[in-house]
Amino acid sequence: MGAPPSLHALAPQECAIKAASPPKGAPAGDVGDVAVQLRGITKRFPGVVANHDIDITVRRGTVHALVGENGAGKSTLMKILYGMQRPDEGTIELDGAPVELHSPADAISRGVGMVHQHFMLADNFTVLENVVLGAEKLHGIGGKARARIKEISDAYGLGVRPDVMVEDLGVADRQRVEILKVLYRGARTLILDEPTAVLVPQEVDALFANLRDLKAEGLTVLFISHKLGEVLAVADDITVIRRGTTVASVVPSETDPRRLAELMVGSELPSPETRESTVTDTGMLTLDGVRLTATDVDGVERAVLDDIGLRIRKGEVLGIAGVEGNGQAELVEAIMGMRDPDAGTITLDGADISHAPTRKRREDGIGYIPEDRHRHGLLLEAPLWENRILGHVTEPPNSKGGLLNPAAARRDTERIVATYDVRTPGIEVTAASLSGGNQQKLIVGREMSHHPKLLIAAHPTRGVDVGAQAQIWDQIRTARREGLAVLLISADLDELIGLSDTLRVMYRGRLVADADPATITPEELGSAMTGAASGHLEHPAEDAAEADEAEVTTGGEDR
Amino acid sequence: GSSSEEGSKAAGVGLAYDVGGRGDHSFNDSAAKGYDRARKDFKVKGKELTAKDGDTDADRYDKLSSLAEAGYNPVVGVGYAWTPSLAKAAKKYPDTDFGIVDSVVDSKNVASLVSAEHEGSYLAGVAAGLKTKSNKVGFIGGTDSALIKKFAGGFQQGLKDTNPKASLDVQWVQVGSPKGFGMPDRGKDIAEGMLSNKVDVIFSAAGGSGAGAIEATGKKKGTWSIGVDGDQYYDKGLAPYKNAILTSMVKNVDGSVYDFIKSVVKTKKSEHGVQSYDLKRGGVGLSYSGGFIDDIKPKIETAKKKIIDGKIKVADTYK
Amino acid sequence: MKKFDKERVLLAVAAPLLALVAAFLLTALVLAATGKAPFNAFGIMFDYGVKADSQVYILNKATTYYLAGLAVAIGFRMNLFNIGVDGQYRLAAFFAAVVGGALELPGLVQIPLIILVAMLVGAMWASIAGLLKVYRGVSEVISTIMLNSLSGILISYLLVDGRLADLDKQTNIVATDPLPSSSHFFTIPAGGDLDPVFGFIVVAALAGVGFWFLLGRTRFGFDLRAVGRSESAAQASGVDVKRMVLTSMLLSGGMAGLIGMPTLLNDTHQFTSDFPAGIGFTGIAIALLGRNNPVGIALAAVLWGFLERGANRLEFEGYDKEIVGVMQGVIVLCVVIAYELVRRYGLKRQQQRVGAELAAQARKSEKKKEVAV
Amino acid sequence: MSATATATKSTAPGKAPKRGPRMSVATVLLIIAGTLVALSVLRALAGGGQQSAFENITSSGQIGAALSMAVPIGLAGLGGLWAERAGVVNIGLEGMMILGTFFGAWAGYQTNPWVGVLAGVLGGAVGGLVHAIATVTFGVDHIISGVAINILALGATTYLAKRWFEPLSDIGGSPKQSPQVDDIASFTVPGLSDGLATVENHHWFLVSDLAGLLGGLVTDISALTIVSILLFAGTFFVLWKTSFGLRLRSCGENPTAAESLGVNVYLYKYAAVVISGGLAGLGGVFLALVRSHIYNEGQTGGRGYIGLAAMLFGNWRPGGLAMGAGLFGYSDALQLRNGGATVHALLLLVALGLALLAGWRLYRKRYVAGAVCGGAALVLVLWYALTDTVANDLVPATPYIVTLLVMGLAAQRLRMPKANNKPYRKGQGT
Ligand SMILES: Nc1ncnc2c1ncn2[C@@H]1O[C@H](COP(=O)(O)OP(=O)(O)OP(=O)(O)O)[C@@H](O)[C@H]1O
Ligand SMILES: Nc1ncnc2c1ncn2[C@@H]1O[C@H](COP(=O)(O)OP(=O)(O)OP(=O)(O)O)[C@@H](O)[C@H]1O
Ligand SMILES: [Mg+2]
Ligand SMILES: [Mg+2]
Repeated sequence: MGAPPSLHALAPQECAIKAASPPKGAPAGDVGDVAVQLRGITKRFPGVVANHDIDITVRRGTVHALVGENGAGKSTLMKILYGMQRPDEGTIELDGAPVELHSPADAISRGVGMVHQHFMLADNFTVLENVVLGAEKLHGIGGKARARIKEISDAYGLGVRPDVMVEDLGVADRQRVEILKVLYRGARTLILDEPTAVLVPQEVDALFANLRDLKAEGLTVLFISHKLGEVLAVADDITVIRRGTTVASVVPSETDPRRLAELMVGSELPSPETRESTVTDTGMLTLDGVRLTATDVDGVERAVLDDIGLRIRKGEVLGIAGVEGNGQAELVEAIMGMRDPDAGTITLDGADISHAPTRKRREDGIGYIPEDRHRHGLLLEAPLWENRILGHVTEPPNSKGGLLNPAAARRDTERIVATYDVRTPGIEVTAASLSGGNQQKLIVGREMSHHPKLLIAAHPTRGVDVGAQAQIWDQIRTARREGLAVLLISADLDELIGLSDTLRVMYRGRLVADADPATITPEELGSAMTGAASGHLEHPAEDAAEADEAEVTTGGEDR
Repeated sequence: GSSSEEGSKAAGVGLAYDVGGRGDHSFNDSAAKGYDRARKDFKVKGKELTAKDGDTDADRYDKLSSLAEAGYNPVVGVGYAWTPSLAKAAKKYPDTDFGIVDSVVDSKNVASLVSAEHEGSYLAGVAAGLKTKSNKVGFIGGTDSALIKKFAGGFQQGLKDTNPKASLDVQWVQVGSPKGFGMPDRGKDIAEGMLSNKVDVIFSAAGGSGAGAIEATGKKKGTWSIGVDGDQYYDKGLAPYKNAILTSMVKNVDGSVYDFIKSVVKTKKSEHGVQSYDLKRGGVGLSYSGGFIDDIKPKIETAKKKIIDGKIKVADTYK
Repeated sequence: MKKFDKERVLLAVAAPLLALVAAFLLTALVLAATGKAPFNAFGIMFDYGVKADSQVYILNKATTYYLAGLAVAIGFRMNLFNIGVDGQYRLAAFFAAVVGGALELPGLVQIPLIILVAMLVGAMWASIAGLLKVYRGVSEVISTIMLNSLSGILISYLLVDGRLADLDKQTNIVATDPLPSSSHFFTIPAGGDLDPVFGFIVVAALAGVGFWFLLGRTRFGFDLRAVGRSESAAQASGVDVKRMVLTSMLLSGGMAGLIGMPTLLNDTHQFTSDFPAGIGFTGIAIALLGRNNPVGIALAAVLWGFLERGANRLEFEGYDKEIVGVMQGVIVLCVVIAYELVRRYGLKRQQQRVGAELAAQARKSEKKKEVAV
Repeated sequence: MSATATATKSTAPGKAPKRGPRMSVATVLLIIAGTLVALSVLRALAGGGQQSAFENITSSGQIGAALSMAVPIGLAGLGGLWAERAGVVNIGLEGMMILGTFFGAWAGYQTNPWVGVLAGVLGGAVGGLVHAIATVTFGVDHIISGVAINILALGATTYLAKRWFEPLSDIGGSPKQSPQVDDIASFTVPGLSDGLATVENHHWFLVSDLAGLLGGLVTDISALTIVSILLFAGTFFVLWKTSFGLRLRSCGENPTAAESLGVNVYLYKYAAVVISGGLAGLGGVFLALVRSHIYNEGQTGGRGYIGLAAMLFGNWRPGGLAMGAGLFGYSDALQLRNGGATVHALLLLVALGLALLAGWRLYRKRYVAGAVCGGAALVLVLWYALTDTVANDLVPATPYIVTLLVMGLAAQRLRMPKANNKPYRKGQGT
C-alpha cells in the first residue's frame, strides 16, 4: 500500500498537519511538499466498484504516474480529484488543506486542471473559444484572452494558434490545446489521463519535453499511461492500481516494465506476437487504385482515400499503422461497403465486390470487429441474443427464409457465451450491462461463428483488459492458422507489430510505406506515421531491437 | 347518469351548436338569441351542447341522442354539419321534433330551417354597386364552402346587375377549412390588400374574420364594409369602426329558431319540412342602421320586390 | 432469466399506470382549482363509458385510432418521426372515396381496390418526405409538417363542386360521389337497437398482428428495429439505412392510408370537407402511450376513445368538455416522462444485477477462473 | 466509454483548413439587388395585363404585410435557435406560441397591451420550462416531449378559454376568443413614408421597386416589430459576443467538454429553453396583439413549425433565420393580396433563378443536378406562358412548397450544433 497504515487511524485534519512528512514509498532524494493527498477514496457505480479505499500522495513539483489495467479505476479517481465525480467515501487534500469538490469549477479554482482521456473540445469552436470557455472571468473572451493564449503558447513552446477551428487540428495539436486550456486557468496541478494514447513516439517526446518544463516551473503532474516505458521515462513516482485499489507505490529506478506490469495484472503477461508464419499464396482481398472523396460542410471536395492498393492472402495478417484520422476508418468502411469508392476495385476471393452492398459482403464472408463497438458493433439496449443476430440476420442459425429463428439464435448465443467466456448472467440482459471487454468478446465470438474468409479487426483490443486481450489475440491467431485473412488496424503499435505478417503505413489517405514486422521498431513505425519516412522501411541496425525493451508487451525474444 | 328517469316532455329545448358555439358573435350567437328569447317567452328550460373540432358524425349523433334521450323537445342542430347525425337521430327518436339550420333533412319529424343567403347577398351587391366610386368591390369568404359561395354568388349577381362596370375580387380566408371563420388577422390582411388595390367596398361573409376586414375599412377613409349574419353596426366589439359599416346582410337565424321552438312548445303544432326563410319571409335582408344607405333605399327596395316576385332569379352559387 | 423477465413486465406495466395516476391527479387539481368537483367528473365519465352503446362507440373510435397509432409507430420504431400521418390519411381517404364513388364493381373486388388505392396514396405522399430525407437530408419532421398543410390545400382544391365532388344544394354539403352500397364494409351487430360495430375492426386487428409479425418475426423487422436502436450499428451490420428509411416511410404511409377506411367504408361512405381531421396527431399520442407496441397501442386507442366518449357526457352534465383536452395532454406528458424514468431505472437495475451476479460467480469459481485465464 | 478512445474524426487527409464562403452581408445585398433588377426587367418585358402583378411583388403593402407575417415566424425561429444552440430541439414552439397568444390576450384585455406582452412571454416561458424539465432533467426525447407539450398547451388554453372568456360574451369573449385588446403603438417614419409611396406609384423602372421595398419597411411599423428586430440583434450579440453565449453554445456543441470546464450545463440548457419558450411566447403575443387584437383558437396555425424550418434554413444563425422568416412571411403574405396573379408573376422570377442555378451546376459538371434544375425552370416558364393566373385556392400552398424546395436545396449544406438532440447526463461523459 502507498500510505503507511498508521495514517489511517488519524483524522483528516491531523493528516493535513503531518502531510509534509514523506510517505513511506517515496524515493530518497529531494522531497517536495505534498500537493495532493487522496485518502480512503471509494466510488461505486451500479454494478461496479470503480475505486475502493484508494490512498495516494503526490509531491509538489513531480510527475506522478498512475498505472493499472483497463477499468482499474484510474480515470474515475482522477475525475474525483477534478470534481467531476463525487466520491462515496474518502477525503481529498490539496496543498495540505482538506477540500470538498462539487464540480470541476471547484477544482479549477484550487489549481487543479485535467486533460481527459477523451478530448474535451468543441470541434465547431475556435481554439480561443475552447480555451476561454468557463474561464471567461480571467481575461474575457476577446483580444486580451488571445494575447494571453499566445503568451502561454510561446512560454511552453506549444505552438497553438488561437483562431483556428478545432476541427481543423490534428490530434497532437488538440492535445496541446487541452494542455493550454489547463495552463490558461493557472493550474498548479495537472492531470493528464492517457495523453499519449493517440500520439506517435515523436509527439510523445515533444510532450515529455513540455512536461519537464512544467515540472521545472514547480507544477505537479499526475500522469496516466498504459505505456510503461514512457511511464518509467518520465515519472518521479508511480502508483499501481488494480481492481479499484492501490496495490503498490514504486519509484522508476527500482523497477522495470515487466515487474510493473505484473503488479498491475497480478500475473504473468500475455504477448501479441506471432510465432510461425501461416501466410499462403492464395489472395483473399485485393484493393486496386481505390479512391474515395468526401465533401465537407463547406463544399470542398477532397480525397480521403487516394489510390489505395493492397493484397491480403489467406492466412495473412496485414497490419495498417497510422495516426488516427488518416483514412483508416474510411478504408474499413470502403471494404465493408459502408462507403462507395469513387474509383478502383475491391476483390474478395476472386469476386469483384467494389460496389456490393454491405450485407452481401458480410454474407460473402467478411467478419467485422469495429473500431467503436458501441456505435458499430452493438445494439446496446437489445438483449445479447439479438446482438448475436446483428450483422448476420440473413445467415443460419438466425433466420430461415425471411423469418427470424429466435430459438436457434438464443441457443447459439448460449454457445458463444460459453465458448468465448463472455461473463454474463444470461443472454436476456442488454448488451449495455456488460463490461467493455465482455462486449468485445461477444462481438468476436459472433463474427468468428460465421467462419469468415476475411476479418477486419479495427482496434480489436482497445479498452479491453489484459485477460480478454490475450483471448482475442488467440482467436485471431487460431483463425489465421485455418486460412483466415485479417486486416488489422490498431493504434497499439506493439499489438500491430506482434500480430501482423505484413505492415503498411497510412498517411493522409495513402499507403506511404511498408515494413517487415520482424525487424521494425515502434519508433521507426512512428516516424513513418507522421509522414517523415516512406517506401520500404529498412531496419538500420541490429542493436535497435533492444530499444523496445522498454515496451512491456513487446517481447522481441524471437526476433 | 341522471338522464334516463326524466323521460317526460317537460325537459325543455335542446340546442346543439356547431363548432364555435355560443359567443361566436356570428351564426351560432344568432341561433342562441332566438333560443334565449323563446325560453323567456315560453318559460321553458333548455340545454345547449357544442360540437368541437374533429367531431365525427358519431360524436354529433351522441350529442343529439343524449338530448332526445333526456326528453328535450324540440332538438335543434345549428349548422349544416349536423345533417347526417340529425337524420339518424330523427329516425331513432320519431317522437322528438328536430330542427336543423342551414340544411335539409328529409324526415317527418324534422323542420329544415334554411335561409336564402343569396337573395340577401344580392341586395348587398346592389348597395355595393351603387356605393363604389372606384368600381372595384371585394368579397371575403371565410372558406370556400358551398354555403359561403351562396353569399358570393348572390353578391356578384347583384353587383353586376346594378353596376356592370364594377369588378369583383373574391378571396377566401382559409381554403378548405372552417378555421377561416376565426382569423381576424387574415381578414384584415386580405382587406388591406384589396384596399391598396383601390377596392372601396368589401363584403365579408367570414364570421369572426370579418371583424378584421371591418377594422381595415374603418381605418381607411372613404371605404366601406358590409357586415354579415347579425346587424354588425351594433356589435360592441366593432364600435370604433361602426361608421365604416355600410350595411349588414342580416340572416335571421334567431327568428327561424324562435319560430320553430314556438311551433313545438307553444302552438303544439310543430313545423316540419323545409322552412325557407327567404326575402319574402323576412329571413334575410339588409339593415339600414347608421343611415348610410338611406339614399339608395328605393333602388334596394325595387330589387327586393323583383326577387320576391320572382322577376329576378338569384343564382345560389359562385363559379 | 425468469427473474429479469418478471421484473421487466412489472416495470412495463408500472410506467403507464404511474403516468395515468399522475395524470388523473393533475387533472383533478386543475378541475378543483377552477372550482369543479373532480371526482364527480371522473365518476360521470366512467359510468357513461361502461354503457353498452358507449362501448360500441369506443370500439369504433378505437379502430381508427389503433390504425393511426400503428402508422405512427412504424416510423417511431426506427426513430423516424412521421408527423405527416395526418395529411397522408386524409389524402388517401379522399382519393379512395373518389375512386370508390366512380366505380360500381362487385364489393369483393371494389372494397379491396378502394383500400389499395388508399394505401398507395398514403404511401406515395409519405414517400415524398422519405425521398427528401434520403436524398436531400431534409428532416422528416419539417417536411411532413409541410406536407400536412399541402395535403389540406390539395384536398380543398379538388373537393369542389365540378372538380372531384358534387354539391348537394339542400344540405350545403360538398361530397365525393357516395360509394355504391355493394362497397359498404360489413358490420358486426351489437345486439338490441345498438349501433353495429365497424367490421373494419377485423382489418385493424389483422393490421396489428401483421405489425407484430413483421417487426418481431421477420428479418426485415429486425433490420428496422436495429435502425431504430442504432442507425450506425445497423448500417455496419448490413442494413441499407437509406432504403430502410424509404421503406418504412412507405409502410407508415400505407398504414396511414387505412386510417380513413373505417369511417369511409363503414360509416360515411363518402368524403366531405368535415371528414375527421387531426387523427394523425392523435395517433402520435396513442403510439407514445402504447409504447409502439401493438398491444399497448390497442389499449391506448381504447383509452382515448373512452376519454372522448366521456367528454361528450361531461358537457351534458354541465362540465367543460375541454378538460378532456387537458387530460389528454397531461397523460401524454406524464407517460413520456414515466417511460423514460422507468427505462433508465430498469437499465441501472440490470447493470447492478449483472455486476452482483458476476461478482458472486467470480467468488464461487475463483480457482477455475485463474486456470482459464 | 472506453471504446471511443478518441473523439477525433477530424483531420481528413489533405485537409484545406480554409473555411468555405459564408454568406456575407455584401453577398446578400448583392443577391437582393440582382433579384430587383431581374424583376424590373421582367416587368418591363411582361405584357400590359401582367404588369400590375409584377408591381405587386414589391409593393409597399406586400412588403409591409410580409414583414408582419415574418415577425412571428422569426420570433418562433429565434426561440428554436436559442434552444438548439444549447442542444435541445424544441418542436414545442407551436405550443409555446399558443400559450403566448392566450396569456398575452388574457392579461392584455384586463390591463394594457404591454402587460399582455409580458404575460404572453411568461406563458411561453412556462411552456419552455416544462420542456426543459422533460428533456434536460428527465432525458425524454426532445421531439416526443415537444409533441406532448403541443398537445398539452392546446388542451390547457382551450379549457381556460372556455372557463375565462366564455363568460365575457358581452365584451367580445367566447370559448374560442378573447375580448379585444387595445392597439400597441405603431410608427410611420414621417415624410419618408409618403415620399416613397409617391415614387412607388410612378412605377419607374427599378426605382419604384426599391421605393416599395423601403416603403413597406417604414410605414405603420408596430412597436413590437421594432422590439423583435432588436431581439434579433440582441441574440446575435449575446450568443456570439458574451461569455454567457459562449457557454450556452458550448452546451450545444459538446456539453461534456463544457461540464469538464465547470460550466453548469443543466443551468444553461434550462436558461436556453426557457428563453426559447419566452421568445415563442412573444411570437404568439405578436399574433394576438398586433396582427389581431384578440386571442383566437388556432391562431398560430403551425407558425411554430415554420419558424423551426426558417431556423434550419438560416443555418442556426440569426441573420440567416431573419432571411428565412422573411421568405416565409413574404410567401405567406402573397396569398392575402390577390395572390394568384402575383404568384403567377413570381413563377417567371423563380424560373430565371432556377435557370441560373442550372447553368452553374452544368458549369461545375454536375449534369444530373443541372438537368433537374433546368427542367424545373422550363416547366415553370411553360406554366407561366400557358396560364394567366395561379388558381387562388392553390396560392396558400406557396409557403409550404417554398419551404420544401428551400430545404431540399439547402439542407445538406447546413451545420447544426453538434450535440443537438443528443441526450446529456451530468457526470456520464467519457
Ligand atoms: N459513469 C460510470 N458509470 C458506471 N460505471 C462507470 C462509470 N465510469 C466508470 N465506470 C466503471 O468504473 C470502472 C473504472 O473505470 P475507469 O474509467 O476509472 O477505468 P480506467 O482505469 O480509467 O480504465 P482505462 O484504462 O480503460 O481508461 C470501470 O469498470 C468502468 O466501467
Ligand atoms: N458512462 C457510463 N454510464 C453508465 N454505465 C457505464 C458507463 N461507463 C461504463 N459503464 C458501465 O460500467 C461497466 C463497465 O464498462 P466499461 O466499458 O468501462 O468496461 P471495462 O471496465 O473497460 O471492461 P473490461 O473490464 O472488460 O475491460 C459496464 O457495466 C458499463 O455498462
Ligand atoms: Mg475500461
Ligand atoms: Mg481511463
